[in-house]
Amino acid sequence: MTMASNAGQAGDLLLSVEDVDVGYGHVGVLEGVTLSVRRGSIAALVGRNGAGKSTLLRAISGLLTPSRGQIVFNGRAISRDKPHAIVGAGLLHVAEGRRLFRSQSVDDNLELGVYGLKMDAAGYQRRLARVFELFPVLEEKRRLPAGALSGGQQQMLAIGQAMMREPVLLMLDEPSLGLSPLLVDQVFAAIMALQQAGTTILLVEQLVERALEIASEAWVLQNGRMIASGPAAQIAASEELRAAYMAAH
Amino acid sequence: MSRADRTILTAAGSIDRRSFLQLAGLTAGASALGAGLAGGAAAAEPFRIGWVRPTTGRLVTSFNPLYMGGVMAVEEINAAGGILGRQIERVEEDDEALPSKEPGIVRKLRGAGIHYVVGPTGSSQSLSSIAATTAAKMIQATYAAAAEAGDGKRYPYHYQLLFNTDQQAEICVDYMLKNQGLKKIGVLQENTAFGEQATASTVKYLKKAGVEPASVQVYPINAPDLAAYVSNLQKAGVDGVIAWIANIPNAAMIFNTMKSLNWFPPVTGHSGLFLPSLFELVSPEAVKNVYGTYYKSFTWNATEQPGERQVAFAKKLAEIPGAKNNEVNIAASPYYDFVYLLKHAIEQTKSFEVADIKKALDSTKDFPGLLGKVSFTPENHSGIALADITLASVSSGVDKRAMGCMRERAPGL
Amino acid sequence: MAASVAKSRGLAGLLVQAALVVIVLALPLALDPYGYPLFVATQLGVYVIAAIGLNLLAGYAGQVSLGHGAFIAIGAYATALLTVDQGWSFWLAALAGVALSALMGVLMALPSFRLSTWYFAFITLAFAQVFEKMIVEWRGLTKGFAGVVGVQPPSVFGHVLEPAGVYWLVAIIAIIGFWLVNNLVRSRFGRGFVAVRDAPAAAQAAGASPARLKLLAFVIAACFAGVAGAFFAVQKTVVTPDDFTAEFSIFFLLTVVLGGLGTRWGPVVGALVFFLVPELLTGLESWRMMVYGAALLALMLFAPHGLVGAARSLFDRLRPKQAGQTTQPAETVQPQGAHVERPAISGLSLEVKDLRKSFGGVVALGGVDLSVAPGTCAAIVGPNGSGKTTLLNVVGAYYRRDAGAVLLGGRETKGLSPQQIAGEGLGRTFQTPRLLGELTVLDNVLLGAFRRERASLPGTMLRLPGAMAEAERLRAEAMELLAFVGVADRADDLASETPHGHQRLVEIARALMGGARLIMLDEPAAGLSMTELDRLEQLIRRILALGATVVIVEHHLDLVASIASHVTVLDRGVVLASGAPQAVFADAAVMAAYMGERALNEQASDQLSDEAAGEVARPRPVPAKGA
Amino acid sequence: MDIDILARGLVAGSLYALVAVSFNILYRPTNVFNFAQGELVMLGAMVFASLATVLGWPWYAALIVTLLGVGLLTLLIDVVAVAPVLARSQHGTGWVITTLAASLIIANGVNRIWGPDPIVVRPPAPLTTDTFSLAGMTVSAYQIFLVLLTVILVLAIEQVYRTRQGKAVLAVAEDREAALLRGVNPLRLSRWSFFLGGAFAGLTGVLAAPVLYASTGLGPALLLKGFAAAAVGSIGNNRGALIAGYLIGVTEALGAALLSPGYQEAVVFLLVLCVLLVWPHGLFGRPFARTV
Repeated sequence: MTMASNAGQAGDLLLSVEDVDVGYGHVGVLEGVTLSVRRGSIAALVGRNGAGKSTLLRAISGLLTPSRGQIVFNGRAISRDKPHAIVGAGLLHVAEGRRLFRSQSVDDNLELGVYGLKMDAAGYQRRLARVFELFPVLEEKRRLPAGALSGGQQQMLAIGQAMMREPVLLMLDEPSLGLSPLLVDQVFAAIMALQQAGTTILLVEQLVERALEIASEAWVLQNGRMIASGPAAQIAASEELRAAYMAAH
Repeated sequence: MSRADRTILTAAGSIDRRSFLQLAGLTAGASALGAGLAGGAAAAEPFRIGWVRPTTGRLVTSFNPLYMGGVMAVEEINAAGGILGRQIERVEEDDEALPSKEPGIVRKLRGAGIHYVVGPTGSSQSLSSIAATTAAKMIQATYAAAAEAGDGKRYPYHYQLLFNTDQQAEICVDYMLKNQGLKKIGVLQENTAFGEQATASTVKYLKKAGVEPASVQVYPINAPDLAAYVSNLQKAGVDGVIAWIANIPNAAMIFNTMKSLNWFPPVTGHSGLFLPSLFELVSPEAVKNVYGTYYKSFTWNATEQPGERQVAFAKKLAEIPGAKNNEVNIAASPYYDFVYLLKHAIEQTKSFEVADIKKALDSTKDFPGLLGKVSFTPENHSGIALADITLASVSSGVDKRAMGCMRERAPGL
Repeated sequence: MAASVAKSRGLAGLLVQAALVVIVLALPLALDPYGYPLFVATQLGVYVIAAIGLNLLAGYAGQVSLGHGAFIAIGAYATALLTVDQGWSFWLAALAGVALSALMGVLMALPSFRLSTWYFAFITLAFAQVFEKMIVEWRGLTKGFAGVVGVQPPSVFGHVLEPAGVYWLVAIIAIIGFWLVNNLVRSRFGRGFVAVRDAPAAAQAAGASPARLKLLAFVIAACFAGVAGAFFAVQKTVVTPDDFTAEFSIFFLLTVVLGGLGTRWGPVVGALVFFLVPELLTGLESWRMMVYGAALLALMLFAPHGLVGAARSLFDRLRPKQAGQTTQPAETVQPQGAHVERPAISGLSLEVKDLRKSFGGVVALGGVDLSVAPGTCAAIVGPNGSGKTTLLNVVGAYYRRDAGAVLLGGRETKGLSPQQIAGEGLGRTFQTPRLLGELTVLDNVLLGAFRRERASLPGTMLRLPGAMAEAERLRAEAMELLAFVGVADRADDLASETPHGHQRLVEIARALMGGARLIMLDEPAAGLSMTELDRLEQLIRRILALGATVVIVEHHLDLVASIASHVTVLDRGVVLASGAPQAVFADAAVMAAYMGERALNEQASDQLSDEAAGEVARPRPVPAKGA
Repeated sequence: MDIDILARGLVAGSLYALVAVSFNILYRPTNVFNFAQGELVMLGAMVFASLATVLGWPWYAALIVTLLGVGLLTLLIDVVAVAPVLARSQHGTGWVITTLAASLIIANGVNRIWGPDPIVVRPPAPLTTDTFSLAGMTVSAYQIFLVLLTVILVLAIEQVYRTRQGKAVLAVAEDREAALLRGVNPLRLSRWSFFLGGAFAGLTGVLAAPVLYASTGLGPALLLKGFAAAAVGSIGNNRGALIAGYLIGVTEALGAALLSPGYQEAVVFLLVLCVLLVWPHGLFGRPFARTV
């Protein structure tokens, strides 16, 4: 299925972060960071804890405002936009730790996935069916509160919730966090399925190896600076990646 | 008067200015005459009287009319040339009707060199004020019904020109026991100095007659709902209620509760119940059995009519728009009589000195006041005689003969 | 140069204060002693006394109390009733009033231990309302609405005080109260109060008990209110329930907020503006409250730190900026501090056995064992969410453990509070530094010494020589520690304006200041630049060299490899591996945990395996969790 | 002890529950507890009384104007006093002061306009406040209506939270940032919630007027008892508020009957304090352990 708003050609730049500085109050976290994601691809953003990956995603989704530089999505500068406007433009961010609404049911969580979208009941059911097709377990548990699901099911729900909106670009922050290997496989399979359906994906992942396997391009962040980028396979073997994970100097 | 009208009156200041203008207009001719008579005294320094009343706060509407009689007296005297050629000047102080404000106000008046004070109103406020004026040797009349305020030994500079709680309690108890022949008397009291003293007096007179009160209920004046107190009385099997209520909202809550309980025992209480604004809050049938203590001269029954001077006063009130619907409170206030009594004492002694005036006031005998004959001794500063007091019906306020401030005596009185 | 400027400014301040005292005390000479202005001035003094106490409670200790009027009422009623009805002397009655008020302060403090700020605010508001109702209801004691009339002024040496005398008494008490509270807020107690307000965990890490500090603040505030109440009764001569409505209580809080919460002059300025302005603007009358409301609203929106705060920021803006004051990158100034000598520390051992902790069914620690020998450095590593910080929090007793043993220096710590454990010699830093932003860096380090400082409360409030000498000694030691960690030049900067990298070092200095013999560092390297990282490593080495034990949670594996003698890898709440760093990092499972199952372990082990030494302990297989 | 206590407790409890629900409506998307809420209830009573009793409007017209008026005023409170403070810090407690200030302004403004005298409000026909005996209780038709309507209103409000917008409000309450990332605009929802919560407070005032009189002194007592109901019933939980409201109303009536009417506030205060000391999140709160 292709999205109406996904008008551009596969392969051109969908998201570009240009020389951006981001910080919290007095504390600067990102300095002169640049990143780009091509339409239809999976891009991986890797780097050690505290390198600033989540901060970068938060800046892209509008939770933080860059003090310098700009972010362009789908041909439009979004650096100053409010989060809900950015979501409205088709850029969705599934934050670290799933961040579901635990006291609300699976159904309600999925419904919130389409918040603000106008659609008829049939359209809604179609999207719901697609999520349940990919994650049948959610259909079984649709009346349960999200908090009652296991970690893996919650991650599926988080991705399912994002799918409901059929985003142009989906940013996933640590989707494998706290999951068993079996579930990690499922989640990665889902990510690839989404990409094949036309969704562009920016993936932040601790399981670097796995992330680089499915990504076409990779970006390596260290101490708030982008130290390497290139085809994923090339990055996987690079000295920079090892440095980013192992070295302090 | 509609509520909207009263709302305008509520706005502080407007009520006085307007009614003063009216008063001034009324007495303008007399004033010119008086000034002529006084001659050279026109240049004399005004005689300043402290005038303590709330102009802000919760009780503005209830208390302001109480001062209009005093204002009338001042205007009349000034129009007639003042006291010994000196015009009376009222020095206004806002006490917000808060007892705690009184000591500061007395300090303020004392600092301004003032030795005579009208007000404040309310027993709590008054007792607080009297404590300070006594120390400062300032002559004062307050609107305090508490019997304690009429104790000349304790408060040698304070003069009570209204019936006190002892007198009211005696009248009420007498009525309930002798006139109505009731035995189970309940007392409903607001939690104020007035209420405390009135209840103490009531219990005293009940016991004197060998009767124990069947129930005593004390309510806080700011309670949002008084139903619990009323139903406690009903449950105690009370067949007559002596109610010491000094403000209309409380009275309305109580009588409305009685109505909703369909319980209409005879109720006697304070003259404050006569205010017509009660009828805006309570249907007339709810108060058909309610009586308040009042001055005989302002009442009628089958055989007696109100006094001539009082009728003239009532007619005068009818001319003053601001007085409408507050006639009873204006009439029953001690301030009109106090201002005239003060004039009388000053003119008698030809002195404005506190010591001289006190001596003269202490020997007042049968001074013809609007409310009754006023007499003081150095020990007794409660000036009204029991014989001048009666009970009158609240519902007679809608009677044509009421002329605002007149009321029909309770049956059998 | 800067020091002399500060000194001259301090001198000017002292002169201004002296002048103010003279003016305040000379007032009765200029005014009619029986007149109204002096009456108002006395009343103002009474309000200032109460506001000073509330400022300590609400401003410094952060306990928003909307029930302050009740404490004043207790003092006032006790004084009035005991003097008028019982014929006690004013002094005895006032003392009883203050004692009762303090007692009520203790009771009021109790809910503050359990309830969050605004819940507590509501409870205090309800308390004020109920208290007023009770004054009315207990008319047998309090005379109901009528109130107590005729309170006499106190006598001194058989001499009844005239209004001017009462004024002087109130003024002198207000001045002394101001001085006492100022001394208090600059002492360890003041630092403790601010810590309770801004970072309770930091207070606990420094060995300060938030509950006790809150209690102290409540009792002191209640005592001030009791004193104010006693003079309230004397000054007004009448005490009625109408004086102590819930609104009165609210006004007190508003007064302090208006002046500036937690500022020295806030309560004085607030009381002056709040209670004096209406006396001057009599025309305002019933508009007064609406004007107050609007002013307060505007103030909270545009000057959240009150009049004093607004004046200060205006002053700061007008003053030319001094060079070197702004925040600059941490790298530019680089004192190494290596030369600073510190006395040796005898390190504590840490023993953790089968420690378990879960949150609402989610297992955070599933039976963790850890053993750290005295004077060594142990590292805990593991992916996000593996339970590292939870482990530190359970060891420090910030979380209650579900099961297991924690032995510190061989002693079981079960049942101890975080502050007691801190007192045993456990120091820590936090993942995000918990510094008190409104205090200087030096004060933040001094907070660490909270438990060590012996000076009594009266000693600090009265600035007794012993207390002053101790404070001076600790100050010198704190400076030394700042030099030791290498940020001595930042001592007088506000912590909030200090670069992130330095904040981490200040936290370490604070832990050392508390006499820590075992320091737990929670991701100390996060967010540090290369050079800062270098300095951190050097600092940890020097701390180890002094003999202290260090437990470090860290993602920078090479930092860990270089300083730790023992590494424990946590994964999903259980120990995945533990042993010497080289051996552990060579372990495939560890790399898998970090980078995915088929991880880059070949490369990692290539480098490390040459030096690999020692066995890798494998406690138990990783339990498969999930659907 | 007699059964009338129950009737009195349920009537008062209904009002407390309604105030608590109006608190909750505002609280859900903002975590702000509006200290001006008591005065908004009072304002609702006064506006309705002026329109219906003094000006003689039909009750439905007076009701609509009252709800709109109080709702819009509450919206103004959000725009002026709450949103700017929250914009500065989501977790600060500056709103305690600003909503208190709003409360001061409303209370004194209303006092200036209407004065301190109460206004009698009669319930719309055919309801009356005349009492009759029912199963040994002295009750009026209006009292029965009030208790029933309260239950219906609380259930109706719960239905609002079954709509998509309502679910979004709950989402904001649970995790504001996560809601932002789903395209929810919390500011807009806050505005709506303030309007709705204000209108509900106004409605509470309208419903309270025939029982309590419309008077400017209504605010503080309702604020605190409403808070008590909301806190005991766990803040944000409307059904909890309903049960807690009745619990508090009946406790209060019991205190009045067994001790003295003057003790009812103290009894309620002690009840709330004890409940909160044992269960700081109220009787119906989920134990929510958030790890830091």
